[in-house]
Amino acid sequence: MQKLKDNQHNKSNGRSVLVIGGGVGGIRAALDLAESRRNVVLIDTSYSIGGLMTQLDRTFPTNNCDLCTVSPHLSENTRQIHLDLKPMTQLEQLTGETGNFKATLVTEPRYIDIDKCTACGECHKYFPEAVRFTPGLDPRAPTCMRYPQATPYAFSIDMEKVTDINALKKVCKADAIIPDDTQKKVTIEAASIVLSVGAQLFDPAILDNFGSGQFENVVTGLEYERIMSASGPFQGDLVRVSDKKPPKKVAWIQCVGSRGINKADVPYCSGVCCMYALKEAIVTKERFAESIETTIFYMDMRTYGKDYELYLNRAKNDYGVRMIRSRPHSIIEDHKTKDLSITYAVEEEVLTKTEAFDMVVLSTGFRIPETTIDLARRLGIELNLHNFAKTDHFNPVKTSRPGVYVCGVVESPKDIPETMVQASAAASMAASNLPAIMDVPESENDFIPERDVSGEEPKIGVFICDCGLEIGGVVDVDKMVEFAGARPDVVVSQAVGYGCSSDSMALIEASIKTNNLNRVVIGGCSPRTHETKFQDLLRRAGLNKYLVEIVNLRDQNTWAHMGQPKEALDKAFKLLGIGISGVRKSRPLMDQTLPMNQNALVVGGGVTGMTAALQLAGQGVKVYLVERSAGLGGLAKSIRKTIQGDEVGPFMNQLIDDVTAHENIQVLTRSIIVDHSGIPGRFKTGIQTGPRMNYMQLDHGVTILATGALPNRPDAYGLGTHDSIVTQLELDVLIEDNPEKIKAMNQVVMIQCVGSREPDNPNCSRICCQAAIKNALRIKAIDPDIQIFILYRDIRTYGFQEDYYRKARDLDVKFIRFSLDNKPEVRVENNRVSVFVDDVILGRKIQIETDYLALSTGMIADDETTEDLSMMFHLPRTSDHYFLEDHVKLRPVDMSVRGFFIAGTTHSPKTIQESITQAYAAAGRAQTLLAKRQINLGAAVAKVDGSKCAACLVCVRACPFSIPFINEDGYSQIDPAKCQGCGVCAADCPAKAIQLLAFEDDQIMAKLDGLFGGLN
Amino acid sequence: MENFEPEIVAFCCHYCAYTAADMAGSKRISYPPNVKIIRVPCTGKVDAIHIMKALEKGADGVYVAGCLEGDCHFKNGNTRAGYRVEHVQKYLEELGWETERVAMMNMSAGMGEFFARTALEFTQKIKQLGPSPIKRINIDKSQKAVG
Amino acid sequence: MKTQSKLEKVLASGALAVTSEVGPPRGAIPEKVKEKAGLIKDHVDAINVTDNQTAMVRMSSWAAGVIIKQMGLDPILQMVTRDRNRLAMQSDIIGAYSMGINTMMCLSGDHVKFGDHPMANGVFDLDSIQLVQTVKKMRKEGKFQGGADIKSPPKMFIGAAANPFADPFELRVMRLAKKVKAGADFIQTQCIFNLDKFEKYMEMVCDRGLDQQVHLLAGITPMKSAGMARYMKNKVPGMDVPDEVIKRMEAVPKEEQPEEGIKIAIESIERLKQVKGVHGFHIMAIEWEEKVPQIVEKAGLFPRPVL
Amino acid sequence: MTLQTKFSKGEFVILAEMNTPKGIDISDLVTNVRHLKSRIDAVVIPDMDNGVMHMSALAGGAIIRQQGLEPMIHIYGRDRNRMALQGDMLAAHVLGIHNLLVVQGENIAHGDHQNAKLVDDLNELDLLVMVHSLLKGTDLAGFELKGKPEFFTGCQVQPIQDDEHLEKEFISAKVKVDAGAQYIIVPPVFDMAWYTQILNKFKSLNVPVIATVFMLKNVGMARYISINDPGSRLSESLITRIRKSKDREAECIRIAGEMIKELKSVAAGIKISASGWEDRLPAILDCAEL
Amino acid sequence: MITAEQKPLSEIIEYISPYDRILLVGCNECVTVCAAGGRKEVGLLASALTLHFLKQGRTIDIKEITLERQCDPEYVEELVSEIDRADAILSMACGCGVQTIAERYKEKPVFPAVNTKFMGASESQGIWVERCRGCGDCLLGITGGICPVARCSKQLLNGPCGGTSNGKCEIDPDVECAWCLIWERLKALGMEKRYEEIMEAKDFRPAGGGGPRKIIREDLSL
Repeated sequence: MQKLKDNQHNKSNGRSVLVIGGGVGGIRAALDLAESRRNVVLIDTSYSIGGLMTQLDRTFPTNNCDLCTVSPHLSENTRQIHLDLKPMTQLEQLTGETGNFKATLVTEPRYIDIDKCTACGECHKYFPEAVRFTPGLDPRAPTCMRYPQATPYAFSIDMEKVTDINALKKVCKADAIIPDDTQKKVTIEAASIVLSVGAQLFDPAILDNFGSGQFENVVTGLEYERIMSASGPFQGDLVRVSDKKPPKKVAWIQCVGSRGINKADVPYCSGVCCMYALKEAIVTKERFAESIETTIFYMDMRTYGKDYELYLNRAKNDYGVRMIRSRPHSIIEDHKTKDLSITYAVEEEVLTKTEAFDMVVLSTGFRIPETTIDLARRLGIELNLHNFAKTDHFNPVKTSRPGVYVCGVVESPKDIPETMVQASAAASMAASNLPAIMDVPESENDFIPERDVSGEEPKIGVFICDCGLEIGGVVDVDKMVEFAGARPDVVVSQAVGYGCSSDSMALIEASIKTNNLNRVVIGGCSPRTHETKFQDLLRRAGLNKYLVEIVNLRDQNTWAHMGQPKEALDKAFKLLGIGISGVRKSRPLMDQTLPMNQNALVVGGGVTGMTAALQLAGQGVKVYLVERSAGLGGLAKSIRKTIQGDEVGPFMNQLIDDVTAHENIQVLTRSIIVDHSGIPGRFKTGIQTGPRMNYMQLDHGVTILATGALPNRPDAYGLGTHDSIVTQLELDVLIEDNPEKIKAMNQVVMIQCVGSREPDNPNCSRICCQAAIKNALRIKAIDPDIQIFILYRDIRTYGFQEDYYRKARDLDVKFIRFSLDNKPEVRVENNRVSVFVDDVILGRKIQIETDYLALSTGMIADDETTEDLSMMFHLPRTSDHYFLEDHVKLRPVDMSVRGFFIAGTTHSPKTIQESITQAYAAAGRAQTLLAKRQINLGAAVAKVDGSKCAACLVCVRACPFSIPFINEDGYSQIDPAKCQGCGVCAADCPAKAIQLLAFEDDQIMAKLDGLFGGLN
Repeated sequence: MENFEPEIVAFCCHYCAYTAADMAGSKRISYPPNVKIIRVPCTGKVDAIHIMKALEKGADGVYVAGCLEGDCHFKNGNTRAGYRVEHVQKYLEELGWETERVAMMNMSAGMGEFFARTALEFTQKIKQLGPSPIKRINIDKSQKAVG
Repeated sequence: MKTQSKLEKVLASGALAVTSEVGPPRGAIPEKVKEKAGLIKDHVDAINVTDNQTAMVRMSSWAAGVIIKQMGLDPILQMVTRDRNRLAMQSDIIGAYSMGINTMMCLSGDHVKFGDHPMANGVFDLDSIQLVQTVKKMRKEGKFQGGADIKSPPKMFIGAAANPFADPFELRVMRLAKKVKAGADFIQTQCIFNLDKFEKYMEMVCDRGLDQQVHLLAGITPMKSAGMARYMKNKVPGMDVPDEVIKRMEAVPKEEQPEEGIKIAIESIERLKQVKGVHGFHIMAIEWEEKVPQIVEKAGLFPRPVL
Repeated sequence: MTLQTKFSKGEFVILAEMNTPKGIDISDLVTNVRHLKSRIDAVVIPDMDNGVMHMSALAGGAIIRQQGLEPMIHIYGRDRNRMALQGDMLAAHVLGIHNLLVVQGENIAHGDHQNAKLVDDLNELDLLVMVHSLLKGTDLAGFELKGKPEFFTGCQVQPIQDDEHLEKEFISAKVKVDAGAQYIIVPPVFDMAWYTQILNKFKSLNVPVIATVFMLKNVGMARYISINDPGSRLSESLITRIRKSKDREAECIRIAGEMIKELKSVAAGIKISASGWEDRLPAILDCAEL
Repeated sequence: MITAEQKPLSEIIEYISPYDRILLVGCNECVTVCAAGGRKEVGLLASALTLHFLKQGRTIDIKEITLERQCDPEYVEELVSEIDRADAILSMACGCGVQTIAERYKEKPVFPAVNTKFMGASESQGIWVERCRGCGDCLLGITGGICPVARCSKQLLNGPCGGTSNGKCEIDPDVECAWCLIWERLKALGMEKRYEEIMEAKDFRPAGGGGPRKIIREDLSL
């Protein structure tokens, strides 16, 4: 946290955004803001941030290890100069208004000085009652760090569990323990508030039928994650709690506590449980044993997200996960074996069935805890009937109180990608109450000028941390100091205690100056976490930041070899040898920079593109809004009402007016993109515009793709052959524009999944279930006597849409299920439309004559357009032709090419509200780039020595990014602005004409020499 | 040869293997201290010559550890590194050295245990093979001198 | 008559010519040559003597030819450009002619890779067409390839090979035309199994009027077994054995397969006799010379004309 | 040999359209001209085409002249009155610009200066009359000029959708020819049969008929034209062809090249419009084997 | 480009075993491009040799140097400063380079470390194929740009032999039949007629049949 203090002055010159809650959503929002040079205060009641995601084992759909994907995300945190992280802190009071809030924050005592704690774990070692964080399975230790990459990287103490505080104080060599730590209260000025406190997971113990809490082998989904996790109670072995034996048969029960009307149930759908149950089942088979039988009991499989249906198909077809459509009513435990038997009924059969399992996982959903309700009251925001934050229908991150925004599960149940999208959207909205980014000057680094060390003989200073006992307790620091001091060119060699503490940093800085050092070696912990810190120290001391080498004495030596002190000392010598030899060959390097172009190109003038354009324009960004048709509006212009009953038309007209009138937005209709070049931050895109296709080039720093999707019109169920067979979109218009015609109807049939979830378009279109229910409810509102039949495969009214589904059932809308291999049949006889369908429950085929047949056709990707653009912009697409984001979980609006963002239905099918949210998110993410005046390209780039180059083309062919080319002078040229720094070309070059800066061959050779005692 | 402690160089990529090694440390998982890591941005940067030079300068074994197949941060650097390791193995074969003295490994950043296990297995293998032929001759000589 | 060749005479008479071949032994065994030639002596007009066939070292073709000549028969000297340069080839031609050999085939020869000296250097100083040209020049102009005059030039009746089945098909007739233009008097073809394709080829040959300029002897090989048929289809480059032929061979019991093979050969001859431009047959009974008389007789090509 | 002589000798004439820059950086224009110098007969310089402000065509023409190529500049009545136009024409002659193409100025509403004041003093026919008058040595007010300029002047016709439309445009073209137009440029059509029919019809006016080859750039653009310009008759199969190709840009260049090849026997010449991709013109000419 | 391939290490070792100080010379031209003798390969070979001799308990002094071109005397002259410190020279250049060095430094043994293979072109990364035999009398103008001398296994000049099948050469189904390629190309160029002309017996003097070849440009020579 040293850095935060150093840069405290940065914070005084502007108000902050207060982000409440340090889960992935809060972290994302805070990082987005900090990256766009906005000051942020991030508070969390916990000891360290990370929230729910850090407890998960792996995440779908890639089944990646979460820790790996989340940890770089978290450590980013400490680098942000605009970010003030306050763990164990709550909001007490909020006064004032938008742009000018005063928030009173209360921080609980941690009893550990974060600045001093080095996370050595000594305290933990001596109080080892429970090391791991394993909710529900292990008690919490008195001192705790939740997981290896915790942020802040410091322990905390639960004073209630401490018996002898002096003993504890003694073991801490860093003297970080503060026994008399007290609660602290501060008031900060905030322009906006972002609420991202998430929700709790439902505790099923109060349900008596499933035995949760009583039967050892009944666990919740989260407990199952912990059991599978490598950092969990069984070190990553999947075993039953009762006998620690691997299970052979595991069952999942869905919707435990959700979608219910019984005691303790909530009526809404928690949205995420279907996917996590599928993931847990797949991971069980993938990682543990193919032979473990996995069964999921479910009501509707709600795999409505992007490519989620493919995941479901994989679970069923590739992994053989068994799916039973049933809601079991009880679990009984065998007292001896602790096996479990589940009793359940299936629709097709009269009798109930009973089946035995080794383990049962209860898929529990989200609940808003009392603490959140309380917090909402303090924030002065309204909650909806389910106690989630009530938000604007056309801006789901905006609460009832201006200036207060929400994201993540506290807004509605959702999964990680959607939380990330909302977080970026909330950050973007929050920033709009601050001065526009274009007007915020970039803080100048007040570093002294770099000293020119060329021509100087190496003068190396070696500074070795003992890191308390972490290093010094295993190896003799004095001996290392002595060893290092005897190496050639080393003029200073000394121990510095905790090298990363502010005292030591000051000492090193002074030593560099007084001894005129020109190279520095730090013996301490991993360069992964501390290199930046010491690089900054060098800059402060007037040295180029690439003249420091960090020797990993702790993480890769004393920690790993604590039981072998002799060997560890020997290895420490060798590692120091590597570092000292290496640093002698290091050279001052310049980070490559280019000025950033601060214009944005938004492709697509639908609701998404317009929202994003407007949001950016409001921040002073010049926006080119390129639309291929003659007018703005896109698909949303043909929608009349949302399921919540809001009129879309007036909203769209206002949006179009705002966009057209905005001085920072240049609307280019009838425009086609034809070429593209440049690097992130400096793109050049050619368009043909206007009726005569005039060519022009646009210069821009970022690109937001919002090209949308197409309404699907498959050749199915007689669509297009009869006036009464239409799509839901057409029905929506008819209801609004011609209610008389509706009134004249007696029966209406709707068929779901038309052209979706089928082999040639396997994914779910997500919007059709709610669209059908929306239209059904509106028809019922016109005339409750009209009979409505909805033929469906699974009803996917996720989140609060479930309320409307229930209402439709209450209003006697008939839901009839069919399966993919037994689809309904449509016949037209005597100009009358009839639908034939097998009723599963009745067990026979029924005929429904209908006045109107509405087909839920959903959306389909605009293959032609996304293909064209993906080729020009070099962007990947999914197998069903939507754009593919960089990381489906953590970077859902960023594309793999930096500077490109996607939003709306060009990403995947979604509702207007979801598109708007993503538009704000994309605008927010774009600002993180646009906020920069310079593009820093780093220093590790390949450099060609033209005099050695044989122009053999090896680099041209080997580069994974196609950067090198043979220039006019006949040798290879590598644009440092484009080079990614992997070094493949340098390794392959047969003439050894290419060097990767910061990793030059002579430096690697020097390191080998250092290791083997030779002197280079 | 009982108490032979081999010197092993591991070229680890910053993004995966190096992080995995840190992870092993933070979990206090022990592995042989014989393994010394040299950090590279990507295993694609590791040239055959780096491996050869390591052997020449005195390593008894060298391995290159990169990201899992298909997970390279730079698309295919780890695959290319694999080819180069094979190339070095061909040289060693021609020279009559044990090709097992060099190896390619793949792991993700989170695989701390795996890092430790492979480090152990590789060290054990090199112990079985004994000192590098370069060192062996010196040992033989010194023994002869003594004898 | 351009030459003293018996084959030329037979062809000039308008009769269907019949040739067959003898592979010289891999050793100094003149008896072997005599024995093989003896088997077919009454049933053919001339006997090809192969030149290091399949790139294996054998008794030199001109020497074996001399032995056959001494038997009172008519050898056809085969000569491949693979093993000798233009000097060696021309000297051999003069030598052979001096020993009474007046008919020859100009070939490029199988690649050394297939033989027992794969490490040998393939010479290929000339290609087969250039060899034809060279022999023609020797006969017609009385000059060596290099331009010097020949005292008493050899008058060889010049043959060349054609494979109607190798790729590219459309080039096959053109290549034949080139050989004719270079001076080939007669052509022996590769073994013919795909008669449909061959007839198409001959149509094209006649369309170009080549049948008026050269005598074409259709290559016939009796197959000993279905295995051999399959081998020729799959392993011998440039060979076209239709599946029906293989099926037909497979359809009969193994012990009857040789008979079936001969039957196919005879049927082929019967059919090809009708084809315009076919002036005779070259029967290549590989290591099966004893069957040649039977084939010739049953195909109605016996007795041979006496000129 | 001037453009006019080439036409009279029946040579197939190749014109390339190149815009002046929106700004003062003429390097792209000059580079593109240099790459094409020996391969084309003249460069057509539009003047504020599409209602988008650019450097004036007169200056563009002078630059082309400096580079040793023949310029052909657009003249139109939208932005200038008869005084300015006549003055510019005289200047054109002096600067060595002798080829004029009389066009209809596009609607200002589609351009980048939508608030500009529309002049429209002279229409296309008036312009032809004006040029004719200048050629005779008299200005539109009847005053005698000091020295007569020389011009080779042509006209354009509008996109043609169907037979009826063709008839209409034909009559309008006839009037223009009667008023002094010495050649006709026909807008792009992608269906060769239809294009041939159109070109043949105009041939009967006994002046050279020049076809326009419009370079497509990707599927999006082809799709746009197929929807918005029915007269271009851009077929679905052409779009599919671009989509199916491995390198779409190369395919678009090939398509343009093939069209030129076919037009050689139908038209007196072609005008290639690469709109912004003038650096690809040499590749198009390669494909057209010119 | 001239292509080459490193010799088996055992052969190289045999050459240089008698010597203690080796000058290992690379070439920055063709052999660099075909990854046989550029700076990188020089380094690798030096390292491999060092490993070998260290294993025998011998320390051999291997000095690495890569010349711009080994076939030009001026560049070879650059070795002068090193030559006295070497007992033998190991050249990684093509045969031309080896000989240029041998000619200049007569007192030192020079050994080749590579086998010079052929004049080839790069088919794709890491693959080189023979394209020219340097016959001194280029036929490509009449064979559609495909050389029958270099690419036909029998160097036939008048068309494919009878062993072609599926467009492949009889000696190896992975090798394209040069004449099939030529024919396709001639057809594409509308030059089928060319094929019908008989190509006369080749004059092998320009191909080296007349002894070592030489090019003299009098206007350039001094």
